[in-house]
This record gives sequence, C-alpha cells and structure tokens, in this order.
Amino acid sequence: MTGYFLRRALGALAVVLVLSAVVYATFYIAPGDPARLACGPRCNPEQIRQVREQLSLNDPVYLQYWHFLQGIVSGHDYSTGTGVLHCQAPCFGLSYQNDQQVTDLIVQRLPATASLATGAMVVWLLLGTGTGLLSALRRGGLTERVLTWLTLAGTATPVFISGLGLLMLFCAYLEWLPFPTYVPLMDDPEQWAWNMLLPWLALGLLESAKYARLTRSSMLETLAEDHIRTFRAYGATERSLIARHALRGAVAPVVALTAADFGSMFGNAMLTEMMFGLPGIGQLLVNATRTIDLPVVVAVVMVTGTAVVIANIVADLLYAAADRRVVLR
Amino acid sequence: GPKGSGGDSAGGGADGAPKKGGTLTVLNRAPQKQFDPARLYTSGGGNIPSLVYRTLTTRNRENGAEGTKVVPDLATGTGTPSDDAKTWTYKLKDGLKYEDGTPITAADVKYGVERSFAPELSGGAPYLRDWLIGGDTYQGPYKEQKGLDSIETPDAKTIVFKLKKSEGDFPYFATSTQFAPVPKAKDTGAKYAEHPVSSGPYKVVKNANDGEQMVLERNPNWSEETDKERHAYPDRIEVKSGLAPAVINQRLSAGQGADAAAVTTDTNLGPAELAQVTGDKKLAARVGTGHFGYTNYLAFNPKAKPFDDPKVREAIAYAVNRTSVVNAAGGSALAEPATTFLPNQKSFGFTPYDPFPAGATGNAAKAKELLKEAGHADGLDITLTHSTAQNFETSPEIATALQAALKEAGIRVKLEGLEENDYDEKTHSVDKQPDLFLAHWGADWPSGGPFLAPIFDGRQIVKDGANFNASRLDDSAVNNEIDEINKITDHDAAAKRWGALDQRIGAQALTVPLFHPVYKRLVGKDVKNVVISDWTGVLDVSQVAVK
Amino acid sequence: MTTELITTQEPEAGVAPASGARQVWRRLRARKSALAAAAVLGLLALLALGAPLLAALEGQDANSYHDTLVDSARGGVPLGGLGGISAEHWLGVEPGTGRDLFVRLLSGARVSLLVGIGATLVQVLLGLAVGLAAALGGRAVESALGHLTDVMVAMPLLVFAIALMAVVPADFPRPVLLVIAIGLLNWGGMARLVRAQALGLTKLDFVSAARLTGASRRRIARRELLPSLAAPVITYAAVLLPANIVIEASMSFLGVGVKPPTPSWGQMLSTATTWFRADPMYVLLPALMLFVTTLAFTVFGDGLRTALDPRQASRLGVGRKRRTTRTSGAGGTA
Amino acid sequence: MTTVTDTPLVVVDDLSVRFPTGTGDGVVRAVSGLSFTLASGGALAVVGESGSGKSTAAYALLGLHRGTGAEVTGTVRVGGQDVQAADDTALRKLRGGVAAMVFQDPLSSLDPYQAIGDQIAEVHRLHHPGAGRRASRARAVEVLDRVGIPDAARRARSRPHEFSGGMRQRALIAMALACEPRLLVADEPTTALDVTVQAQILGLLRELREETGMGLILVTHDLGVAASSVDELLVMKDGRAVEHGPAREILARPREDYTRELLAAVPRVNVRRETVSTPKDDDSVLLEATGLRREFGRGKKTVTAVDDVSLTIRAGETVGIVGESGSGKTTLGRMLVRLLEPTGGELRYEGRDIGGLKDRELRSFRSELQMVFQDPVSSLNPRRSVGESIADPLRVAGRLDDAAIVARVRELLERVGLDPDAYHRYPHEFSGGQRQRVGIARALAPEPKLIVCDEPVSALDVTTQAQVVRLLGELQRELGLAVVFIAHDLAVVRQVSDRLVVMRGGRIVEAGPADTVYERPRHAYTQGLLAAVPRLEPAEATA
Ligand SMILES: Nc1ncnc2c1ncn2[C@@H]1O[C@H](COP(=O)(O)OP(=O)(O)OP(=O)(O)O)[C@@H](O)[C@H]1O
Ligand SMILES: Nc1ncnc2c1ncn2[C@@H]1O[C@H](COP(=O)(O)OP(=O)(O)OP(=O)(O)O)[C@@H](O)[C@H]1O
Ligand SMILES: [Mg+2]
Ligand SMILES: [Mg+2]
Repeated sequence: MTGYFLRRALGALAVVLVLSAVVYATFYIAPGDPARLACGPRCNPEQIRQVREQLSLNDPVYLQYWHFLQGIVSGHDYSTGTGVLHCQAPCFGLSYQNDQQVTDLIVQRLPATASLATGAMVVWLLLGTGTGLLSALRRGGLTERVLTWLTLAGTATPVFISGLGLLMLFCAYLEWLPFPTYVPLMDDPEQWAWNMLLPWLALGLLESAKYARLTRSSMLETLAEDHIRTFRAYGATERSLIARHALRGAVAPVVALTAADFGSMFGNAMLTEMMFGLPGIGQLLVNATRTIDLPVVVAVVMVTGTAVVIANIVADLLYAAADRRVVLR
Repeated sequence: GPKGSGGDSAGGGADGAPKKGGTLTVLNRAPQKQFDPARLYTSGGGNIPSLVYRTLTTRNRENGAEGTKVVPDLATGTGTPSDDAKTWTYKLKDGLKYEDGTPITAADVKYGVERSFAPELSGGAPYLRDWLIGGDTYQGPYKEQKGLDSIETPDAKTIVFKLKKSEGDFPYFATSTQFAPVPKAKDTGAKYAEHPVSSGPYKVVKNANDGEQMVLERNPNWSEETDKERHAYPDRIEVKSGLAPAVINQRLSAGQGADAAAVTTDTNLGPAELAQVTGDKKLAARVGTGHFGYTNYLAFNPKAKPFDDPKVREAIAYAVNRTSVVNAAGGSALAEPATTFLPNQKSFGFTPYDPFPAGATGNAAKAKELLKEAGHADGLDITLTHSTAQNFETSPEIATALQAALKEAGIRVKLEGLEENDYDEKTHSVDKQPDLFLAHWGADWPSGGPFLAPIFDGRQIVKDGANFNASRLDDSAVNNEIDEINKITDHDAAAKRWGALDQRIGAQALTVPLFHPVYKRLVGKDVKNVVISDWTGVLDVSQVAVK
Repeated sequence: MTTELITTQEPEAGVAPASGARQVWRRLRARKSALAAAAVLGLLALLALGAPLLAALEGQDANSYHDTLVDSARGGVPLGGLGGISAEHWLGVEPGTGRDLFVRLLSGARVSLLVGIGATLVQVLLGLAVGLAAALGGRAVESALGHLTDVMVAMPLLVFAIALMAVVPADFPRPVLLVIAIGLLNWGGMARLVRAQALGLTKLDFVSAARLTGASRRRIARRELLPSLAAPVITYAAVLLPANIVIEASMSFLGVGVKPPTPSWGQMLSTATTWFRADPMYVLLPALMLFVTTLAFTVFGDGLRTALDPRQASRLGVGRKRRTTRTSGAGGTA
Repeated sequence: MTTVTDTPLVVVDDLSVRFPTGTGDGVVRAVSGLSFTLASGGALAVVGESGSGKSTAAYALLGLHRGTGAEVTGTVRVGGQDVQAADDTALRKLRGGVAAMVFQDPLSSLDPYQAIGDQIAEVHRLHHPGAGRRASRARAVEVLDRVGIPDAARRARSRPHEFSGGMRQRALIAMALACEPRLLVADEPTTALDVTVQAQILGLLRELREETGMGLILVTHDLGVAASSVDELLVMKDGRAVEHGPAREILARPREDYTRELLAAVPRVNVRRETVSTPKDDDSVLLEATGLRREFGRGKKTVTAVDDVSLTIRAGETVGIVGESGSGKTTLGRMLVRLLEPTGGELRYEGRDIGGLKDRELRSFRSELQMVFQDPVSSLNPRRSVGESIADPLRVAGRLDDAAIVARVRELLERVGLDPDAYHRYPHEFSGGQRQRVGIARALAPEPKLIVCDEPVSALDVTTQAQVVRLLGELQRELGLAVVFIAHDLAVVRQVSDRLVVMRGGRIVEAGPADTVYERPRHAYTQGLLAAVPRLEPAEATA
C-alpha cells in the first residue's frame, strides 16, 4: 500500500511538473508582452524596460521557470520598494498585473469554487443517482423512458444554455431568486446557499445526467451478478436484494467517478463561474489567460492539475474500498 | 428566504432632496485590481479612487459640458503658471487631514508623484515622465531616495513643478491620482494599495479578492469645508465587481433589495438592454446619458501601398457607410457618426467639418471615381485588421459592416481578426502595425492636446513601446503648432486652435473617423442626484445619494 | 471478470458478441429513438452541406447588413414580429446588424459538424495510437504514455485552447485549428479506453496465438486488436462527438472559437445572452439548434452503443481506470 | 428431521421452457416435455452435455424463471407446492424453505462485501423470522462447522475472497443447510474445483443426505461425479430426457445409444494407453528446461508460479503435465513456447538457449513451437474468419503465395475433420469442439516440431473431448510431433502421455513414464490425486 502511494504520488508530481512546463512554454510563445500589459495602457519604452526588469522577463525562459519552481519549494523574497516581501513556500510568485501573491489569489478563489463543486456534487448525486436508481428499478416502464429522455436531454444541454435558462426563469421572469452574487459561507450561510442555488443546479443538472446513466447501468449490472441470484433463490425480496446486496456494488463506480469529477471541477467549472460571476478559480484562470499573467496561469493550472490527479488517486482508492475485487497495483 | 427576491423595498424613490446616510452598492464588471494611486490610470482621478484620494485639482462635478472644467481640490486654485507654462505652482488649502488625522503636506504630494516613477508601481500615465525635468531617467524614491529636483516644496503648503516644455493643460493632468498625497512614513511600497491612507471622504475598510469586493466607509477626518466637489451622501459604499454586464443591468433594472440603491461605474447599457429599457417608461427614466471624449476610426499606414496614395484613402473615406457602422456599434442611441477626429465636444475644440462628405450611408460613386483616378479601375484588394473581442468598437461586426460598404465601391476587403492581446500589440507596434485597422482613441482629459498629440505628433512615434501615431505623421508644422498651443493656458483659446489643427490634419485623410460612442447608464430606483459629466461620461459616484 | 447483464440476449459468453454489420444494423433498426436521431442528423448534415444552396434559395448571405430592418434608436432590435421573420428572412435577422439568421444558423451548423466530427476523428486516431502503443509496448513506453495521458487528462482544456488560439498565426483557418486543438487536447479518455480494452484483449489467447505465428506488434495491433476495438471505440466516439460540439460552442462562447464574422452557434449565443428579453428568437434559435444537435448525437450514440455491443453497453466507464484491475479474487486453494 | 410423507418431494410433469431470442422472433427450446419425480430423501443426478437444458430445468424447480421472459409450461411441484401457480410470497417461502439451490461458481455466488456468517444468518432469518439476530448468527456458525470449516466461529467473520474455492463451496452448502430444506438442488457444484476438493465436497453431500434425509438433485455434466453421489440418473439431451433410471443400472447397461456414447467417451484413469509412441531417437532432445523459474509481481507480493523446474522433451514424444489449479502448469507451458520469459533458469531449444531472447530474435523459429489453448472461445479472434486465423502463420512466414496458402488451409481444415469450405466462416458459427479443431489446425499450419496443449479439452463435453483427444493422438503419431499435454484431468492425460509430470505449487513433485506414475505413484500428493478421481464403475463409486 505504501509503495502504491509512493508511486502514485511521484507520478502525480511528474504530471504536475510536465503540466506546468507545458503551460510555461505555451504562454511564452504566445503573442502579447506581459511587461506591456502590466505596465499599463500607455507606457513609454523606458517604463516597459523597467517593468520588464522588475518582472525578470529578460531572463531566459528556462531560468524564469526554474525560479518559479524554486519559489514553490523554498519561497521567494520580493522587493516592495520600501521593504521586502517574503512570499512563503509554496510561493507561486507575484501576479504580473498587480504584484499580489499568487498563492493568496488562489486561496481567495478556492472557497467559491469549492462551494460550487460541493453543491453541484450534492445535486448530481441526489438527482443523478436518484433517477438512475429509479429507472433501474422501473426498467421497461414509462418512468424509465421518461427519465432516460430527461437524462439524455440533460447531457445535451451545455451549461451556458441551462444556466441562461435558469437565470431567465428564476431571476428575470419569476423573480423568485436574486441574481446570484457570491456570499462567502462564513459571512452568511443562508445567503450563501440561496445565491449558489442556481449555479449548483446548472452545473449539477448537467452532471447528474451522466450519473443517472452510470447508476442505472451499474445497478443493472450488479443486479445480474451471481450473488444476487443466490439470495433471490433463497427467497429474499427484491427490495432487500437491492438495499442489502446490490446497492453497495452498484455504487462503487459512482463513488469513484464522483471523486474524480469533484477534482476536475476545479478546472472545469470555468463556464459556470463565468456565467454566474462566481469569483472562483476558473474565472481567475480565464482572466489571467487574457492578460498573460503567467505566474497566475501556471499556478492555477498546477493547482487544478493537482486536484485532478489527487482526485483520481482518491477515486481509485474509493473504488478499491467499495469493490473488493479490485486490486491496486 | 433569499435576500432581496421580493420586488419592492422601502426607499424614498428617486425624487426629493438628497440626504446623507444609507449604503450605496456599486455593481461593476471589472474588479478594482489596482488601487495604488501611483498605478491607477484614470481620467480625472477616477470614480471610486477619487472617493479615497484627493488630488491637487479635480474635475468639476457637474452635468454635461460644465463637467469638463477643472477645479481646485487640495490646492487653493487650479495652479499658477509661469515661465511660459513651464513652471506650475500650487498652494494647499488649510486644514487638510488624512484619515488618521495627520495633516497633509506638500511634501506628501511630491512623494506621491515620485512614487509613480517606481518600476514596482507601474501602470500610471506617461505624462510625468515626459514633462518633468529629469523625469525620463528617474527611477522613483525607492531606488533614488533624494527625490526629483524638478518638484520643489519650499514650504509645507507650497509645491512647484518644473517642466521641460510648456504644458498649458497641467491643471487637467493634476486631477490624476498620481497627484494624491502619500505619507512617506505609511508607504508600504507595492503593498500600499492594501491599506491606502485616505485623504478623501471615504476610507477603505475592506478590499478583498483582488479588488472584487470593496467596502468604503466614511472618513471622519475628511471635512466638507475643504472639499466642495465631493458630496459623500451615503455612509457606506460597497463595491461588488466581477459581474457580467448583463447581470449588472438586470440587477439594476430589477432593483431588488440592496440593488435599489445601486449604480455601476463601468457598465453601459448594451444594445439589447437599451431595446428593452426604451420600451419601459419607468426604466427609461432611470437611464442617464453621458459623453466621453472618444473616437472610433479607421487607421491607415500611409507609408504602405496602396494607402500611400491619398486618393485611395479618400476613396475609402467616401465609401464608408456610417449608418451600418453605427448599427453594428449598438445603434443610433449608443453611437453618433463622426467626421472629425476630435470628439464632438466644445472642450476639445470641436469644429464641425467633413472633408469627404459621404452622407449617411456612403458615396460609392465618388469612391469609385477616386479609385479610377488612382489607377484602380478594376477595384482594389485590401486587408482590414480588427479585434475579435465583442466590444462594439473594434469588433468583427464593425469590420464586416465596413467590408460590405466598401464592396459597393469595388474594394474587396479581407478581414483579419486578431485576438485581443495580439491586436493590442500589433496595432501599437511600429514594426508589426497592420496597414489598415480599426482603432479608437479616448482622451485622458477633455482637451485637444491629449487627443491629437499622441496620434499625430511626429516626436511621439515610439519605436519599441506602445505607438499610437499609426499614420507616422511627422510634420514639423503640426509638431510646432502642438508646441505652440501647449503654451496657452487659457483653455478656450487653446481649444479653438486644436479645432483648427484637427481640421487641417483631417483633410489629409490619415484616418477615417467613424463614430463617437454614447454612454447610457442605468441606476437603481432609489438613487438620487445623478450627475454625469462630459469629462468621464459616467455617473459620478461622489454625487450620488440613496436617501 | 465477466458479469452478464440480466438483459443479455447473447447466449455466447466471451470476448464480444460476434456482430456483423448486418446484425448491428438490425439491432439499430429496432430502436426507434436511434432512427429518429439518425434522421435528424441526416437532415442536419443535409442542411449543412446544402447551406450555400439554401442561402441562394432564400436569396441571402451570412454577412450582408440590413440597416433598414433594425431599429437603430432602440439598440438595433429587429423591426417586425418574432425577430423580424419575413418572406425574405425566414428566421428573422440578427439584432444590430440585420444579418440573415437562417443563413447564419446554417453556417453555424457547418462549423459545429465540421469541428465536432473532425475533432473526434483526431481523438480517435491519437487515442488508438497511444492506447495501442501503451498496451503493446514495454514497461517504459507504457509508463511514459500513461503519464502523458495523465497530463492530458489533468489539463484544463479551455485554457490551453485559449493559449493555442493565441499562439497560432491569425490566418490559419480557425475551424481546422479548432479541430486540431480539441483533438490534440482531449484524447486522454480515448487513449485510456483503448489501452484498457487492448490490454484486456492481449490477455486473450488469440493474441498469444498470433504472437506464436511470429507476427510483429504492429501486425498484431492491426490484425487482431483493431477489429475488436472497433465497437468500443465507435461507441466512445459517439459520446465524444456531441461533447466536442459543445466544447466548440463553449470556446466560441468565450470568444476563442471560430473567428467572427464566421458564424457559430456558441458565439451567437454569447452575444444573444443579453437579448433574451428584447429579441427572444435570437437566443432561442441557436440554443435550440445546439440542443437538438447534441441530443440527436447523444441519442444516436446511445442506440449505436446498444446495437454494437449489448453486453458492453453499460460498461463505458472502463476507460477511466488506469492502475486498477478487477480480478476474480485471488483466493488460495483448499 | 423432515417428515417423510408418501407424496413425492418433486414432481415434474411435461415441463417445457422456452427462451425468446433477442434477434428476430425465434425461440430457444431449452427444455421440452421433461417429466420425473423424486421421492423424499432421494437423490437424482441430471447429466448431459453442455446446453442440454440441465440448469434450465433445475431453475424451474425454484421458479427462478419468473420475471425473466422465459416461457414455462407444464407443472412443477416441490414439496406439494405448485411452483407455477404459487404467488410471490409462497414462492419466497419455497425458495430456501423447502428447496435450496447451490450454484456452480462459489466465488461469484456470494456477496463479496459481506461476511460469510452474516450472509448465512440473513438467509436463515428469511425463513425463521422469529429468530433473533444472535440466534441466526449462532446457526450460521453451527452450519459452517457442520460443513467442516475449521474454527467456524472466527471464519464466519471472513469475507468470500478470504476463503479458498473449496471453503466457499462449503459455505454455500452451509447456507442451504441453514434453512433446513427438504431438497437441495446443486447445479454443477464441483466443476470449479480441483479433484481432491471435489471428492471432499461430494463426500460431504453424501454425509449430509444420510444425516438429514434431505433430497438431492445434482446437476452435472460429469458422469463420474454423478455415479459416485446418487442413486438415480436422468440423462438429458437437447432439452429432453433420454434415459431415466437407477444409476447402477444405467451405468452398467445403458439402453440408449446416446447414453452409451456418453459412457464410452468418459476417460478412465485406470486404463492404459493403447499405443505408446516410442521416441524416434533417444538422443534427439528437442527442448530442455533446467531450473526454470517464473515470478509474477514485485516486492512482497511476488508469486513464484514456476519454481526450479527441469524437464526434457524429446522429439516425437508426449509429455503430460498434471496438477491442481494454480500449480503453474499454464505458466510452464507458456514459457516452453516462449510466450512468457523465464525469470530464471535455462531453456534450450535444439541446443540454443532461447530463454532470454527478444521477440524479434525469436521470430525465426516461432513457427516451430506452437500452442493449443484451453478456451476455444477466446483462442480465436471473433472478428476474423477461421481461414484467416489459420492462414496467419503462413502469411507471416511469407513463403507461399495467396493461392497456395488457401489451398494449404483447406487441407489443414480437412485434416482436423472440418469442411474445407469453412474457410470463410467465423468462430461463432462453430461449436466448441469444432473451434478447438480450428485451433489445432492453426497450430499445425506452420509445421511445428512441438505443440504445447494447455488444457485443450477441459472446456468440452466428454464426447467432444474424446474426439479431440483422439485427433491429437493421430496427428502426433502421423507427424511425429512432440506434444506437451497439460490437464488437470488425470484420466485425459493418461490417454495420451508417454511420460507424466506432476506439479504442485510450481514444482515438479513426481515425474516418470506414465504407466509407472499412474500405477505406482511414489509421492503422497500423486497418490491423493489419483484416489480422488471419481470412478465411473458403480462398484468403485460406492467403494
Ligand atoms: N436466458 C436465456 N436466454 C436464451 N437462451 C437461454 C437462456 N438460458 C439458457 N438458454 C439456452 O437454453 C439451452 C439450455 O441451457 P442450460 O443452461 O440449461 O444448459 P446446461 O445443460 O445447463 O448447460 P451447461 O452444462 O453448459 O451449464 C442452451 O441452448 C442455452 O443457450
Ligand atoms: N500474469 C500473472 N500475474 C500474476 N500471477 C500469475 C499470473 N499468471 C499466473 N499467476 C499465478 O501463478 C500461479 C500459477 O498459475 P498457472 O496459471 O500457471 O496455474 P495452472 O496450473 O495453469 O492453473 P489452472 O489449472 O487453474 O489453469 C498461480 O498462483 C497464479 O495466480
Ligand atoms: Mg448449466
Ligand atoms: Mg492453467
């Protein structure tokens, strides 16, 4: 087990490193000059030169990247002019745009994204697995058909359509809900929930379709397994068959996929965040991409990449825990 | 229940005299990423920043054209010029205090200006560097502690600026936040923006999420006595940004809960919202209209073929269909057709003229004729560069509108859409500049100088920085005239000369002016005292009352 | 571990049900929804292919402005009901510019289909190449490709697409670039699926038998594995295709997709979002087109999946797992 | 324990089961017109080849076809209850309460997530609703103890994967016992087990029957198993009963041809091989393994599948390898043809060390070492015609042109007893035995010197098994091939081997001329193996 962990952790590290290097290289060759963008709309050459020096943009790219990595491991000192700013490890550097610590920027954005991902996860688990189970149990019936079509429609609706629809319906026409603004959970849990409701629904609905289908097929598969037949042959009721024997096995892939999806939400909920103006990681990334704020872009990609990799490890562990037949190697 | 989902809330409505108190909500698109006075690049000291930073002078907080005037702020007057407007002297008012009660001194203003030279605090306008003696090499007070000699503070109340050349517009520029005082003892360099020391009516109590959430509260040490311009009615101002424009306008029009007392300082009504708002009397009453000195135009590189031939440029000027361009820019309510490069405002020196009268929808026949004269009887193939951003200014829609109009005149246009950063870099680079592209220019203050000089002054052709003189015009007559006008300290007199200069340049068809944008802004239903000056074109947040 | 579905109708257990094209067709035909979806897709393809013809029939083109059809003073809202539907403009005009919506929607269909299908092809090819190489290659190749796949999967697609769009010269044709970008960035899932399936197949004796003939790896991959991979790959491709269409729309929505003035549904939607009150048709039309297209592809893919392999239909998740294998318990002997 | 009444325990009258097929409107008649009765306490074996409808008939006894779409006609009475007419509640009572079923695969038939004791307790509580949780647990331990699980109280807390195959099968039987049913239906309860374990389970069933007086219906394809466990025999073919009567009688004097055929095909472990092929030349050593080793996995989890095996194979001889499941037979066989690379030791083919050669280096003599695989389904590519599969080695060799290849393939097909026109048909169009013939043809195609047959007949019916074994013998003699014949069935191996190798835990425990090993086994393990083989002769069966 320790060996497995060690290997996976090393693999994860490699993935994140490669990812960051690729990002660095890609953005390095992208047009646009970070110094000019940081300097402001009407910088003169002297100012640009100074800013470029300030941001160490004159160093060769590998050196810049190396310093960036160094900062992550051992922190970095920056001059603020009047003093020294120590950016503690893991230090992802300072934003080109306004010298904010990238680590802070990300930490500030995490709650919104985590709120979104968590809530959406609850939605898709409740809705997705719920409808999935229902359609598995009512297979062949009208309920199943209706649910199948609903989930198909769900997968076919991009978040910028469903989100728009929800906004129009609940905020503009019915006026049941305010236009969402992010309220931190700690400030006011109730308002947090009300404001997150629509983003949760929009993202959750999209994902729940996938989960409904997965749950259904997984349930059917499990119900067809031999050990279910055993208990059926001993006179167990259909309900107890499902509750006591089928559910656990059927849920294994769902749990594993949930973990993996939760991880990828950190990078993939971008559209939802843009749609609803949530100050999350995705929004940070899109904005940083547009201004070639390299430290921010690379840091966010590393963080989201790490989230994906860790989530995949967790998913595998959960899968192994839920399904005894799985062997980790 | 969700806060503010119920439609109506208590509130005085928009009529009645404005009173102090209440909370104003500002719903904005762009977060206030920069808040350091040295790094801000704003016309007239900005909107939110000017609530916290007082400057030597400030813009007149009045509606319309009155609002383009410059008035004293920290200083007793708008500045005393001497030596052909090369030296400017200011005296500070009495009783000026920071939020912590300490007095504001001339040295603080000097320090504030000097900070803006520090590369750590990049972002501000370039004028100080170009104007102040020694400014071109000065590296800011962190590297060069002895300061800039061309700024003198003979006593605690007096500050003198020594310039390389005459600048009659200095009082206008002194409205920018670089002229806000910064107490040296409280300066934390790059981190100053986190806790700036307020000299204005409000102080920053919260600045979170990279400027997305800001909360301002009254500064107890600000006194209305010394500040005739800012009203500061609300007790508290909450800025929420990072919102989609559509959401901002929806929220303003719905006006639920706190949104009833909300405004926006950066989001216009888009065409779609305008269409909706104009259909609703109540909403229409809540729309303010503003003009900001701004021109969208076609820029040529007259050094490149075929635009080196004035006839070709003129043909294009004749062929342009300003009606469809205006429609693509949001319709006649949001854009006014332009034939002059200067904005259509008196303060800029606007002199109406139209050297190539094309009418509302273009004059294809005249264009064809000119082309024929230029030897392009079979038509002409050209490339038009634009940005792919959906911004109603340099956007593909406008490019397509032009493409369609030029086609009538036998000019086949190939469109080249560039990504925003790419577009920005290419169009402002001497080497990579496209030969024909959609461009725009806005004024740093309402005067002809900052409008014409960067675009047509030959000495402002920037080799390895941002170049705005796309036509690379380097005409000593024009350059001299610019210098001459800059010596004039009487704004009205200068404006006339700017207008004449504009007309003279316009005849060369170095650009084809297309339209001037118009800003429509929606405010919450409880918002009173809406003031929109022609300086900024947007609602002045320092005048708004919510009670 | 082979677990059979209760609904299994294939008496033979084993690798995969032998399914000739005829059987697949028969099973596909039995599903009305799949047929309906296929009809919709066929219609769509026809519309997309015949777009120039239809435009000529309507007498409009995608980029002509009609200043007189919009109310300039009111932000350019189309004059007339239902977004300006008329005999000349069958689906009305675009607000502001007055461009013909029918032609623009059709051109959008071309882009969507082209990018969707093209990107899927790239993904399939890359996925097959990498997956097969990983399954057949040595330990080093396998782990290198495994990590590469991990990197691809951990990569936030949209961000890279945004960066890529900026890097590539402006005159490179955008739809082609989109095809390459989406294809290049999003093949991880396919590679994992192919690898898992191929690994499963290589454990089967017929592959051992092929090795005994002295066949090279490439021959084994081509002759023995590819035919059996067809079903799962087609099935997964049918899932990827609508997803790719949505990605294209999302990218255009974010402004990094097809370059205007070339119309695309996502880009229309992004400008349309503000118009939902003043001109609802402008939102509904592209939204509906996108929805119907993805739905049709999804439904058809679903049908195809069941038709291709009724037993495997429910087991698409396989592709995801990398380092876990299901084995029927390694219990000892008595 | 059970009240013995005059009414028979099971009455099946004119039972037919039909399955609708997925494609088209055809139906599969799995069982047609089956009738039999079983008295209380009686034991009946249902035998027949694969697909003859044995399981389908057994399922009908518990009404397990209900709700699956199968069409069941005729009457089935179990313990007086009409299974067809019973409502859901009555049916649930019947299942487990009156009749309990033991399924074939002991691993997949248990819930992998729950402790075995809990599963048994759950089943007990289903039929004793009054019993408390604790009482049910106690009962579970009791029955586990009864079926011979050592330290039952502790092992009741184990999960299925912690049990060995035999223990799992015992647990399944214990589960049935927990409900004290009057009838035990066992569907191939021992096919997944080694002979030694099989013997134990059959013994257990016998004991239980004597002790509790319950009836037994044993479904099996193995006549030997049937002979040793029951008094009555029902032979099925194509869904119909072919012969029905006392076991001894049928075995001694089969009346029907089919039964006779079936009996004749059963390999006997105590019958010598008729013609012993003598190696052509005593010195012509073809393949020589010295201290061969193979490990799987890394670190602590390393499994040594084959350990220090030395073996010589001479041209033209047949070497049999036997051993229980997991003893390393397959691994050894695959190493011999270099499908697997040995971890250690030496492997010499015609004097050349081929143990460490790369795939590329092996190519030149790949064709000389061939293999026939166990599973006729997975050993042929379902997407390619059998002709193509057979032609493959010829095409790779590239010596013949297309027409010559086709001709040769047709010749080979004919040689293994198939229609030459089968060239263009696909594997699924063949029966198991035919597919195995295709596999043999493929192995023969490159004219090999050695063929390793890895359990080539274990997946086949006895009748087909006999045909294939015969074919292999013929070919070997004709072509002078060396054959390594791997099987767990000692009787089958005896029919073909000149020499015999007995493996256990990866090592060779005994090796020698076949007859010597069979008749005078020296190693205790070999002796145990031989003793556990079920005997067909009634006299032996009861012994
Ligand atoms: N669910 C089903 N649907 C369709 N056909 C079926 C089904 N179950 C069994 N059959 C068919 O019914 C016939 C009898 O099957 P059954 O499983 O009873 O045979 P068996 O004698 O038990 O064989 P084996 O020894 O292989 O277990 C076979 O032809 C089989 O293919
Ligand atoms: N690829 C593999 N990876 C790990 N362990 C393996 C592998 N192949 C075989 N083993 C292990 O090696 C041992 C010997 O396996 P092998 O298949 O050679 O046995 P066998 O005698 O052929 O058994 P059976 O009669 O069941 O076919 C077993 O413990 C098995 O679990
Ligand atoms: Mg059976
Ligand atoms: Mg084996």
